[in-house]
Amino acid sequence: MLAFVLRRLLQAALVMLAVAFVAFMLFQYVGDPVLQILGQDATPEEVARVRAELGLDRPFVVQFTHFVGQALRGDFGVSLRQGVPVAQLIAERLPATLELALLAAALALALGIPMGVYAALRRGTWLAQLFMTLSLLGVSLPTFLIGIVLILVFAVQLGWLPSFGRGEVVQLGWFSSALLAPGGWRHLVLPALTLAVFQLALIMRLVRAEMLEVLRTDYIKFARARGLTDRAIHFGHALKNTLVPVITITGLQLGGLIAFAIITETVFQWPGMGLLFIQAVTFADIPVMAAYLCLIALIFVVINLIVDLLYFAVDPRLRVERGSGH
Amino acid sequence: KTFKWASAGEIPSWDIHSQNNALSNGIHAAVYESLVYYNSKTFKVEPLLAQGWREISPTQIRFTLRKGVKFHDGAPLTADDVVFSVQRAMARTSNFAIYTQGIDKVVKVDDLTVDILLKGPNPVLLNQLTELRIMNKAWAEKNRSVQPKDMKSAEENFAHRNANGTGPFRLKQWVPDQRLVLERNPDYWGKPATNVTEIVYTPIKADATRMAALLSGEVDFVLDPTPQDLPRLRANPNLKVIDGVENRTIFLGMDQFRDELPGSNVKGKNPLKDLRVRKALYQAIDIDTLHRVTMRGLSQPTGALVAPQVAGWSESVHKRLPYDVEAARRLLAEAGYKDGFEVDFACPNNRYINDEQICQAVTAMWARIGVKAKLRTLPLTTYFPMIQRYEASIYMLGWGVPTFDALYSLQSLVHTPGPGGDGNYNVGRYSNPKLDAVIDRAKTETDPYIRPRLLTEALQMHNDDVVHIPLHNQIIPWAMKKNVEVVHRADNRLDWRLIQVN
Amino acid sequence: MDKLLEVHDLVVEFPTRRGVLRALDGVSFDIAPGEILGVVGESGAGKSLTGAAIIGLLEPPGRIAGGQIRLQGRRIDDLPPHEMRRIRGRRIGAIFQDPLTSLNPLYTIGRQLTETIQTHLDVSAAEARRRAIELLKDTGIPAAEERIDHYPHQFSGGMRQRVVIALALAAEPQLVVADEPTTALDVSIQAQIITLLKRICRERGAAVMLITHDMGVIAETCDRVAVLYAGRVAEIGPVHEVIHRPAHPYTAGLMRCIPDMETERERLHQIDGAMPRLSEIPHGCAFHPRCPQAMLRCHDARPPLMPAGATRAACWLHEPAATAAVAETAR
Amino acid sequence: MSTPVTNPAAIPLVAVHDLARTFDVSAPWLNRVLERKPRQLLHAVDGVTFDIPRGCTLALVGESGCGKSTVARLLVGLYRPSRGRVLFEGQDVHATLATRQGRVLRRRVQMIFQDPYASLNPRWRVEAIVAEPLREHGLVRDRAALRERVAELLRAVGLSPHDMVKYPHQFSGGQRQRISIARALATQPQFLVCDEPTSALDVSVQAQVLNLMKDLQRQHGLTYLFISHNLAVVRHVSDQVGVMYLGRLVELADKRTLFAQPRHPYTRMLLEAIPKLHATGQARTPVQGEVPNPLNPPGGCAFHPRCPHADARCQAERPALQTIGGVRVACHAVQEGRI
Amino acid sequence: MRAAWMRWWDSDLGYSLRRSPTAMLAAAIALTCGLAALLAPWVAPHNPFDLASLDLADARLPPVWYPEGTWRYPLGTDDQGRDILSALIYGARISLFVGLVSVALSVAIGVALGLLAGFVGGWLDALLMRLCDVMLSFPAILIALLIAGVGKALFPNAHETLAFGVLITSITLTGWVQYARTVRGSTLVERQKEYVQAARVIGVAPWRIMLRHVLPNVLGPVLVLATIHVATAIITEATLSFLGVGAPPTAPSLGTLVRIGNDYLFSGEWWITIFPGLMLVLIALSVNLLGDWLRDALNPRLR
Ligand code: HEM
Ligand SMILES: Nc1ncnc2c1ncn2[C@@H]1O[C@H](COP(=O)(O)OP(=O)(O)OP(=O)(O)O)[C@@H](O)[C@H]1O
Ligand SMILES: Nc1ncnc2c1ncn2[C@@H]1O[C@H](COP(=O)(O)OP(=O)(O)OP(=O)(O)O)[C@@H](O)[C@H]1O
Ligand SMILES: [Mg+2]
Ligand SMILES: [Mg+2]
Repeated sequence: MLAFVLRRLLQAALVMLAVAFVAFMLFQYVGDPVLQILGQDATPEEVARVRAELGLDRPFVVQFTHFVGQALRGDFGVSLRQGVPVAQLIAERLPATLELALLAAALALALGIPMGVYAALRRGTWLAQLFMTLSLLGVSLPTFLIGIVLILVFAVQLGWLPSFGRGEVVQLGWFSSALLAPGGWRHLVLPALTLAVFQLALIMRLVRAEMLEVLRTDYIKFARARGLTDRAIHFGHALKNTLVPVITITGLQLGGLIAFAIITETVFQWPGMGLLFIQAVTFADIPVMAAYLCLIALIFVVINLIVDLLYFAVDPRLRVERGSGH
Repeated sequence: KTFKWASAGEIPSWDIHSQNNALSNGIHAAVYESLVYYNSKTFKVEPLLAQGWREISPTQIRFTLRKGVKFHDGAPLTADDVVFSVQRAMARTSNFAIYTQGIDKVVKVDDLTVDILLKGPNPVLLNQLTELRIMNKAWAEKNRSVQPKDMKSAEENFAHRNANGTGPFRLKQWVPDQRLVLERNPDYWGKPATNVTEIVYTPIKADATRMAALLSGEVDFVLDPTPQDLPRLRANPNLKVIDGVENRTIFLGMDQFRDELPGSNVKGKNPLKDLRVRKALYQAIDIDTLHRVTMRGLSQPTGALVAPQVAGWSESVHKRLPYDVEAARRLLAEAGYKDGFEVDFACPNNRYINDEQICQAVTAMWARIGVKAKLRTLPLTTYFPMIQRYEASIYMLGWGVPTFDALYSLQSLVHTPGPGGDGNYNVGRYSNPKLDAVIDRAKTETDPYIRPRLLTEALQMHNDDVVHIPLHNQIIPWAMKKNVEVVHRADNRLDWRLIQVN
Repeated sequence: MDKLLEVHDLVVEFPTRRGVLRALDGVSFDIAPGEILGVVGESGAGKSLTGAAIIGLLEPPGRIAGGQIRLQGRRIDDLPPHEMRRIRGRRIGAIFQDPLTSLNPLYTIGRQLTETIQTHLDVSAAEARRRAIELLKDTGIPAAEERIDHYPHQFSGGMRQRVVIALALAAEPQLVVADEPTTALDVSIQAQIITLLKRICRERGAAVMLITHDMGVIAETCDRVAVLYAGRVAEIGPVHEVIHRPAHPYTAGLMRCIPDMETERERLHQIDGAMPRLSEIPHGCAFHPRCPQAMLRCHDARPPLMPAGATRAACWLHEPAATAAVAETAR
Repeated sequence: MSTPVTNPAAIPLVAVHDLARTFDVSAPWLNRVLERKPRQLLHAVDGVTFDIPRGCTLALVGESGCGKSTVARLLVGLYRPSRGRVLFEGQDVHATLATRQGRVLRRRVQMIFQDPYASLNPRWRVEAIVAEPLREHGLVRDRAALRERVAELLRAVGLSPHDMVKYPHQFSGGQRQRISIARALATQPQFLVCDEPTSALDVSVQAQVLNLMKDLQRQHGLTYLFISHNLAVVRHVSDQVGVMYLGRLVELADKRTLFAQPRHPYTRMLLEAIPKLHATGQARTPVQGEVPNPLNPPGGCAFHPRCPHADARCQAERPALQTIGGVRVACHAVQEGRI
Repeated sequence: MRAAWMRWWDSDLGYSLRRSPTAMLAAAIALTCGLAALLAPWVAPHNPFDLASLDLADARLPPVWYPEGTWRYPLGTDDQGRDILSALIYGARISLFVGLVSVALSVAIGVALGLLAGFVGGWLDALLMRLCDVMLSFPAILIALLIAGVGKALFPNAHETLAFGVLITSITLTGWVQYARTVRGSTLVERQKEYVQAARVIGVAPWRIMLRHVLPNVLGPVLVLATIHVATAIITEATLSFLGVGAPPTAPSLGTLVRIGNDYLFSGEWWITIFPGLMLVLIALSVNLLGDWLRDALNPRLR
């Protein structure tokens, strides 16, 4: 177990290094921060001076090593747009994205799994067909379109929900929550829904397919032969076996949620990391972009690790070492 | 009354001397005031913190400060604050150097009098001073904010997130990308007409969402509504749209330096160096349709490089060459390009109103005379550096004139590139010594009679040579609820003293 | 009524694209309490389907298209699902071929056992666990108290098969349907399992329907044996009779195919040809194309099960009208 | 083996000498280091020696997991041996396979796999399956000739040439097994390794397959290594029988001798466990005790925990395979004459 | 050709297609869109990419059933005076091209690497799977932004073709991973199967075993994944266009049309928004439905 975690951490470090490298490539290619800083009237001397101040005149390798060294200490430099340490910016924005992504994930799981189970068990009923059709729409529609249509319907036409922003927040230590603030949920509904739709559809289809597969296995047949109740068979035996692949995909998708949040956050002016990132892109705010990439990679790595540990919790076959148990 | 408004951008800092950003300059003006300011209706410079001024010599101007003005923390405004603030704007980490270029130093005469000493005669000093806002010296010293915030360093001064000005509003809360709240300053020295007690600003980047926020009533005012939605907004009984000509001219520039254009099928020569070709391109543009369809009327077609508010503008330079496809074809044929030619064409896609659509439409119009423009559109972050590397053959640019003086444009756009900001955006690298000479004379000419003539002459020479192909002055629409009364300003900023919410 | 299970004229069909396939066609047999009935026949003859039909677990699109199944005189083939569920496990237990895939890998065997017990019997959790341990001991699993909390993958193949048996017996059913319970195992484990099965039947008085390819196992274990061919019962009777005096030519052929330990032959006897596919079962007796004794009649009419000595066989040779003389030539 | 080679017919076609194969089943390196576990080696086959004369059949029997399939795979070169050699007509098989001669050898040694369905590619037509070895070895190049040869092979195994266009799933188990035999015969091999070729079949189909194999042996002088756990089948097909236990050969004898007079206690127990057809209702005696863990085999004679005759020597010392009364057997008790 | 078609129509797959009305409908839609896109120059009433033919005066005309509508532009025109119907057909051509090519590339790369990893195993396997991990950390959007940046820096002048290059490369770079993983998993299973060992015993070279034996048997799930991926690739392309890393503005793809249309959602000129969106959803939906059907049809247990 310990060895497993250690091995994963080692791999994670490699993955992170690769990501850092790519992140660092950003410095080279995405826009020129110097012109952004100095504005249009800069003289060549000024440009050279700022270039030197930012360390952009040094060789690539030196810059990269410096970057990794700083990044390891959590120092990603200063946002060129806001003049604030990037780490601080990210810390401010992380809660908003996390809250949104977690809520969307919860929504996707809480609705997706039962809908998938239903669609598998009641294959052919009209409700199951409806679920399947809706899920197809969910995977076919681009996120931004869904978001804007939701705004159009619920904010503009019906006026039920706000169309942008996060509203008031409640501070809980470093974390800030809109959900706990009075009326805060109203701000969360539309973005979370938009973000969840794709995942929901995916999870639902996945659960259905897996469930159908599991329902055909011998142990389910044998469980039936033992006369167990349908409840016990479907939710005790089948669902748990279904969960193993669902956990993998969901884990990866949660990371995807955070990445997808870029679009949702832009559409809803949700003050999270995605918005930060996209604004950094329009400003060529390279330190922010680099930090964002590294953070996303870190989140992926952590989620992968958690997924693997969850595997251990769910599937006893993985718990024993190979070779023993004969 | 609370006034809630939105636009796409966000201000980078509350430090008034850190970033010269149009949006933040406009917002800062609610909290910090400058010595003089434009009158929102006439666009004449009028006194603000300075009660008056007088020219002691061409290079020494004496300003008398208004009495009884208090900063938000209660400290009175003194000459020390003015000296401190102007010097602060001249600091190395400040981005306001363009507004202090001509200033040699600032000297306190007495508690309510300062002298500004110039390096040479400066016809646009007052215009520059409109953007130099005044900060309290003692407050800045107490709160480690003597130097403007350096955006490249993590070091954060107090003034980055806090404000202490003399303006009609005080900073209450600023959460970047979320909300900016200003509240009424009860101790304001003036008697502003506004009935607003609180101003809430939210940046909303996505166009559709911003419009949705207005339509759903979540904001009262949108600074930058999307042009295609205007007919709808105008038709909405709860909303209204007001617009006015912005002091910004959109034009196309052409590479007139290279001997052969990269990406063109014409080898060995540069067709854009040929005046006939430039004229042909000009005359092939159906500006009226562009105005009517693409801009939906939100433009003022022009043949000049500057907007009407700008000194040097005249009816004659405003007149365009006529739209005439036949003439264009003929000119091309005369120049030896009967079948047209291929040329590279670059445009920004998120900078000017409808920039991408304009370029597409122009591409289509040129296609009719056989000029095959290969259009590429880039976001402004990559576009501006790209054209400054002289990589575009034909490019789009919009030039605003904060000083309301045509020299600003002529020097940057037409003068042969050189030191001191000459031709810094002449990215077609046009060079005409005669024109340069006229521009150079205008730099020091302060005579209110001769100066405009010089500028007009330069603009006319520019037109005669078709250095650029002017398109139009942008008309900026503002959208708001019916019950909101504001004054539209050509610099696209709100005058906080005049907002009414009924 | 002294019969535990009666299957009468069972028909199982698969509707497919190219028409309806009849996989079982008029299968009839019965099992008495405490009896072990062996079921043999060529691969695809319908052995597993018969078992599945009895426990009501035919996989769709398969369906019972005719006939009756009675358990202690009560029809069970038309019961609604929830009632059938109560019979499964409680009154009819089932054992499938593959011990590895029959157990849910995610739960301890203890949990699977107590779950089954508690579904059918009204006992406390502690009592259920006690019984589970008992069952494991009964099936010969050493250190049952400890191993009850292990997961299926921690057991060897033979032990897993024993766990499956324990599960089938958990609610003390009166009938056990065992579908090839030893095919995957080697002789020594096979012997253990068969011994176990027999002992448990003897001790608990349960009846067993044992499906297998292995004639040795049949001979050793069963009281009676049914021979299936192409979805029909070819012959049914006491095991000794069927093995030593088969009445149906197919059975006879089958018995002669077995390589035996005593005599030595250069060539094994074989039945030429292959069983017809379901879509092209010939008219009349399904075996007639391969039958050395086929008569004209076999082409036209399908023989019913007829008494033939101590057994009953579906063969016109044993039609009462047909004389012993004909039967004599068959020998 | 030890007799000097004088006449070519006396050379056994296949000679296996001290063949061993271990599998490394250790945990990954980091786990081993952290948990201080040693490397774990599984001795699947551990020093097996036998010959098969031309035209003869050697059967291997033994419990599941005792290494029968591993021996088979070693013989056809699917695994490389950890120790020992396999000689085919005096040539080292694994050395030859590495050289240009390897293709010729491939042609001469073929294998029939246990599962008739799994060993046929489900997406190929029978024609392609049977023709593959012919094409691979360039034996027949012409399309029509290839077809003709495939038809001939199918006829040889009792299938119709019309079956060529069908897919494997359209055949019965016995027919599938015939297809794989036809494929194995395509290159006209001299040596055929058969790994439980009939265990999935019912008796009538089994009889068909076994008869076919015998016919081929008679007609073409094939040599077989035959693996099965059905002793009745073994008795029918084989000339010699080797009994394996935990990777080792414990007894190797002529078929008649072995069945009439088993020497090794394990062989005896195995024969006891055979269900007897003609003694209906009679219980048999299963082999006692649990199957040992191959990763951690008992010391000394691996069978001693289950052996009724085991003594102190059996626990300590591993018996070698010795010829006693014409039978090769590895048992202290037999060698000492205790049984 | 005809015979092959008839044979297919009569096969189990063809039969199950005939049996499923949704699949038939989806196939019909997909076929129509595909053919229209393929034959765009002959099918479309106008050539929307021919700039000289555009008339700005015709911009934003409504569909034909409105009083101002004309049969010249059955579905109306967009802000440049482009015929929406023609733009849709040409846009679908680009979108389908990008979708199909990038999926084909993803499949090719993913299947090749997955096969290699599964078949060769060892360090190659470990290396390739770690590579998958790295790729998984980058959403397609980020990759696209990166490649666009790098590409523009490297080839500042190759813009039109570059846009497609960026799209295809970035979708491919993020897409191959799923195929590699699936194929590797199946290969590990197939490799153990006896027919592979049988081929070895016959003496078939390893790479031929890989291609001729293993590949056809692992292709099933790949096929299903790929049909779904086509739809997601088109959507990804649309999303990338939304972020401004898409097709050039003078030759808009379906995604670009949707993005442009996005600006007209509130303006009343709904046809600029709705038709491209509808077309996108229709294509995605039909391809997805086909994928769904194929998954069920290829599963013998469901047949
Ligand atoms: C002298 C010619 C000018 C040039 C070459 C120029 C260039 C630029 C550039 C490259 C940007 C993008 C950087 C940024 O977003 O901050 C920008 C932004 C902007 N400029 Fe200028 N500018 C000029 C004059 C003006 C004038 C005269 C005004 C106002 C009257 C103005 C108003 C703005 C505004 C509102 C923005 C957007 C600010 C934001 O989004 O943060 N510009 N300009
Ligand atoms: N889902 C199905 N669709 C069509 N035919 C089926 C289906 N399931 C089973 N069959 C057919 O039913 C017949 C009987 O199958 P069954 O499984 O009962 O055979 P069996 O006697 O158990 O054979 P084996 O000894 O191989 O297990 C076979 O011919 C088989 O092809
Ligand atoms: N590739 C492998 N890696 C690790 N262990 C293996 C491998 N192949 C076989 N083994 C092990 O080697 C031992 C012998 O296996 P083998 O397949 O030869 O047995 P067998 O006698 O053929 O058994 P069966 O009768 O079940 O087929 C077993 O314990 C098995 O787990
Ligand atoms: Mg069966
Ligand atoms: Mg084996």
